[in-house]
Amino acid sequence: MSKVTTMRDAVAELVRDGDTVAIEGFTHLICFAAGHEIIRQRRRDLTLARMTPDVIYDQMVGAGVARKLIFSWLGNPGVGSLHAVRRRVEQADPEPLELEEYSHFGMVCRYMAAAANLPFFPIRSYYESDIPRVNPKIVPMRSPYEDGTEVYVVPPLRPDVAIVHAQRADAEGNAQIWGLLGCQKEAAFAAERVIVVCEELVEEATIRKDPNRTLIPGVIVDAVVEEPFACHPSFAQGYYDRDNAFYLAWDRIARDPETLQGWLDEWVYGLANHAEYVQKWGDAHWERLRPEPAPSGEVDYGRYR
Amino acid sequence: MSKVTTMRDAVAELVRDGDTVAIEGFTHLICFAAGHEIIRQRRRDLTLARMTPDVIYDQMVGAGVARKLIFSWLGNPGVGSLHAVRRRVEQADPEPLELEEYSHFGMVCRYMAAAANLPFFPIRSYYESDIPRVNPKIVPMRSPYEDGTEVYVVPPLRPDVAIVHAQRADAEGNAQIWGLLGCQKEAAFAAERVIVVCEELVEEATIRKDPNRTLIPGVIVDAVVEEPFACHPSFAQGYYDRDNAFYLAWDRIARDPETLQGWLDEWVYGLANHAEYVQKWGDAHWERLRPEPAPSGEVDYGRYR
Amino acid sequence: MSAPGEPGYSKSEIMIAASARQLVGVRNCFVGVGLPNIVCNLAQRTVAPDLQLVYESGVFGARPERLPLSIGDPTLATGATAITSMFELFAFYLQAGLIDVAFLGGAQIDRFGNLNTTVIGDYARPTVRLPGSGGACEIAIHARRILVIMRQAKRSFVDRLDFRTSPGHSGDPAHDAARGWTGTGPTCVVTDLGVWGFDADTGEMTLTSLHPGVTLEQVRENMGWEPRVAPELGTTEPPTAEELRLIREELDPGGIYTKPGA
Amino acid sequence: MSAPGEPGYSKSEIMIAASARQLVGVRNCFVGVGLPNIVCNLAQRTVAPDLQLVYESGVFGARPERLPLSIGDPTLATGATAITSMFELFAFYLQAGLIDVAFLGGAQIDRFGNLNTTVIGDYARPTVRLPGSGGACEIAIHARRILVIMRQAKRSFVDRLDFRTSPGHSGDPAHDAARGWTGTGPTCVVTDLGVWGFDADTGEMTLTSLHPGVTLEQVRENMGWEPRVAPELGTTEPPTAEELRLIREELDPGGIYTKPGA
Repeated sequence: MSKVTTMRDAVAELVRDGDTVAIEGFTHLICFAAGHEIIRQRRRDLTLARMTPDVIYDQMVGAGVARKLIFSWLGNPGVGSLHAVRRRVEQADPEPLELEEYSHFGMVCRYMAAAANLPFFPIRSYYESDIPRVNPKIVPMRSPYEDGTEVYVVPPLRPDVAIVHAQRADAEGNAQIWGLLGCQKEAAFAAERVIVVCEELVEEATIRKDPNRTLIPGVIVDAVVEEPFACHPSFAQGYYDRDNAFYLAWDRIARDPETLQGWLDEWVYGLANHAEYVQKWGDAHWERLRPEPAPSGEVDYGRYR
Repeated sequence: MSKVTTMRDAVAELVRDGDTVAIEGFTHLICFAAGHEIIRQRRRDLTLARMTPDVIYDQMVGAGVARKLIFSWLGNPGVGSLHAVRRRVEQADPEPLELEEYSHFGMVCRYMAAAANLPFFPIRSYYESDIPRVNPKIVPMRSPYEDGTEVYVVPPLRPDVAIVHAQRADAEGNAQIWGLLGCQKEAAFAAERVIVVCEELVEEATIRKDPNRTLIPGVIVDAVVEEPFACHPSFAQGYYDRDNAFYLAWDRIARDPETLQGWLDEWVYGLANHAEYVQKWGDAHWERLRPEPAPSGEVDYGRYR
Repeated sequence: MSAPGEPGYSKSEIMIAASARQLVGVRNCFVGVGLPNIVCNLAQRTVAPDLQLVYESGVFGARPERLPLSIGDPTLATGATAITSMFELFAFYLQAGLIDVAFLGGAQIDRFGNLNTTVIGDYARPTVRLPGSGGACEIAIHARRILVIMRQAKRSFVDRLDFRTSPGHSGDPAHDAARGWTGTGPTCVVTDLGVWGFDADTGEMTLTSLHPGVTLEQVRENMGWEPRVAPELGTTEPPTAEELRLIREELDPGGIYTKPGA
Repeated sequence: MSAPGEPGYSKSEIMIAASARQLVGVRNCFVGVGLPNIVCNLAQRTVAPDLQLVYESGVFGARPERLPLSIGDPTLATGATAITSMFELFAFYLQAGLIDVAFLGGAQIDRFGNLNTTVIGDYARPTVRLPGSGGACEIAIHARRILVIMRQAKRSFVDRLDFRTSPGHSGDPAHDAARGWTGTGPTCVVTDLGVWGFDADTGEMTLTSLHPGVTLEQVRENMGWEPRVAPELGTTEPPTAEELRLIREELDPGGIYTKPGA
């Protein structure tokens, strides 16, 4: 059954005001195009979950779609701060932003608990840290065995929607990812609804040739969107590089609320969809970001009949 | 640093009397050659851990190397019983065999707990089952959150030695596996010492071409043994098929203790190593088990410089 | 293949056909080896064309090119849509409630669908040591529906299990509902004599149809408690010619699981 | 590149060189972005040829062909020996005690090596909202040794943290030993002024060497407590010509992290 749709329809149908939304991807495969479409459709009161609220969440927070972040590291990686987020947290400008924070492992384990339908997940972290003091969801627990080891537990995080980007997927949503895996799989299995965005929509036969490469199975996927360069300025391993210049530029853009709004007007509200965004950057831009080839080599599954 | 050695030396150095040994592999990649070498070196008092004690553990139990099994499913898959195991359990013939049993998910989670250095691992299973009644290591626990959901927890299982078979590995022990993954990764990370056996020893460059394929990293590996057809009568995806005729034949062999001892004399004690075993079966046998090719196709990681 | 007066199909074949029809419209199914495997493959070719086969070995969306001889047969891996570690299969698929239907069986079943695959006799000194749970205990708890395929006999349809490996109904539907499990437990038992459902008010196994030529007396003779019988006891639809053709020519051409007496 | 009378290397460069020498013989290291990344790459080319670079992003045995601009740079993935999910990296590698050395830093550090990367000011109404823990909290607990690279200033070397994100020593070595963590906590702090160890009896940061040209007075002026100084205070070995060449020509040719003032 084909689940192929457009980003506009996927967001319109699956992302609702007030939802908890996770656009995951650890540096790699961050689906900016989905964030832009959520901004464009002017969703409100979202709780945005992500290990590393990145420039995309700064853009979404700046655009006013979010009331809360659930996260473990808040920054513009390799550059500095997320200024729109900081304005709301430090000065309630233009309004407060609720924060619920964990460590990286705590965030991963919250997704893990939800993905595995567990009421809690134990981790050895948070000892002698102030984090549990400011986040009462992180609770100490003792091992019931003789050692009595103390762990902390975190509760399941079940986003209403997870949006994960893959290099390739078939029409049913079987998605294959290589390079950094982040917590895409855990976030997708944790969520009520899943949108898979991909660089290339491929035949089911391509997926079936290498089933061990499938990170996300179609059975949990609600919509499939083919959207090349959807991760820019983040990257897709083997397809395009991280656009570091944009990460640096964002630092300047986001420092001033008016500049930020001007950027949103020009690059999000002023464009109908991601295809126009790709066109606006121009072919030469994408050409510069394209890596040389580095093929994986093949393995043989063997045909048994 | 090369860790390449022979099966004889790997077993001699890393498997000790009284050890808990896990030869894992769910139907796929069961390293029979390692089990045979342990029999040949006449180890004693081993605790054998495995989700599915298969013909290899029946052979090892029949040969008298084991005093205990930790497991979740005890049988000759698709055929029937493990007769040597049953004789010891049902009739203490020639001596008792201690059993410690779980469900599949419980076994996997015991490895998982050890691999992740957790004092326990929670699962939703065992409710209203008699299994926890006969295994006091399976303990009920309540979620500390409002829902108060009851789970059971299992303790870490940390084998002294895990023996995992891979299709290919480099000299440092970086091992790549495709097809059924079983709980090889969890068992390897759980163990104190790890022996990687592989169909093919490959250059590090082959591994580095497809890092997402690496299931077991060299950092946890103590010895690497290149041993083609080491899984026979189990199989190696893409290399050879399961030898179902042998699984059927084992049912007959194992029913009678003398026939079983005769088989061990002829196929284990009477041979110096696995190469002789391969030779004894003969080329035509291996040719019959070889599948037609079914290549995975390649992906592109991209060269970024 | 059949003597005069015999029905033209084996006991295994009618069990397979009756079971396959339970899968109408099902999205995915946890497949066991043997009969359940043939059942699922038959359903995929008849009443459930979109049925995805999920194997406990970690294979999702398998497309086997031959009859798998075990749930870990290499033919299941080649050409599947996804292969996962056992941890992920049990945690993310089964425990998370993604599995619609699973097949279980056992050496003993009681009137509430509880199953024993562990021991006959005392646990510490068993008369017969059986395989144990495998994944059955958690499958019984998490799969949305459980189908059971078992031959009937006094020693297997028992008033009291020697060991409860996998939980079924408790006999108290209010208790069952309060358990909060993702699964609803056993919904159908297909035997060599008939087809059983479970009574909504008591959770008790209830005979809904007899296979052609089977009498209620034969059913009673082959079980350890007085059976509950549906008010409108029917006759099981025999395997169609097409179902028999698929079983004999495509799914089990060697008759490993389906030849008379198998 | 340097004016007369200046040392011929930047503050970043001596920090990098001094830190890299801490990695003699180390097997693997959890690498951060920026200076720690250059430190590890320098060590790999000098004192620790077998050093495996492990990135929090899930990359094991990376062989970057260019200076990674983040811990998730695609150049880290291509040609690595293994890539794992974040769950596995944190659970199987870090929490399991497989990581020998990790680098941490922060906006504030106290005399026992506790670190703050969360807020300046009150948590609920911060003056400055910092990134938060990332993996630092668990890294501090599990990596066998923690190295800290930070510039010294009164506002960052503080008597009392505004928020303890990542635990260091407690000030009571008996307590620390009883915690049963796989990690032993911070063992070295490299600043722009000198190199610090930690006193075995008290767990307190102790100045072991001053960088060439730096005075103890400057150190005192740039921290918020009275420093403990090793009885035999040494002078940090300046970067060698070869170290400077590697940094400037191979590891950070654009001077992004190492140019004077960076």
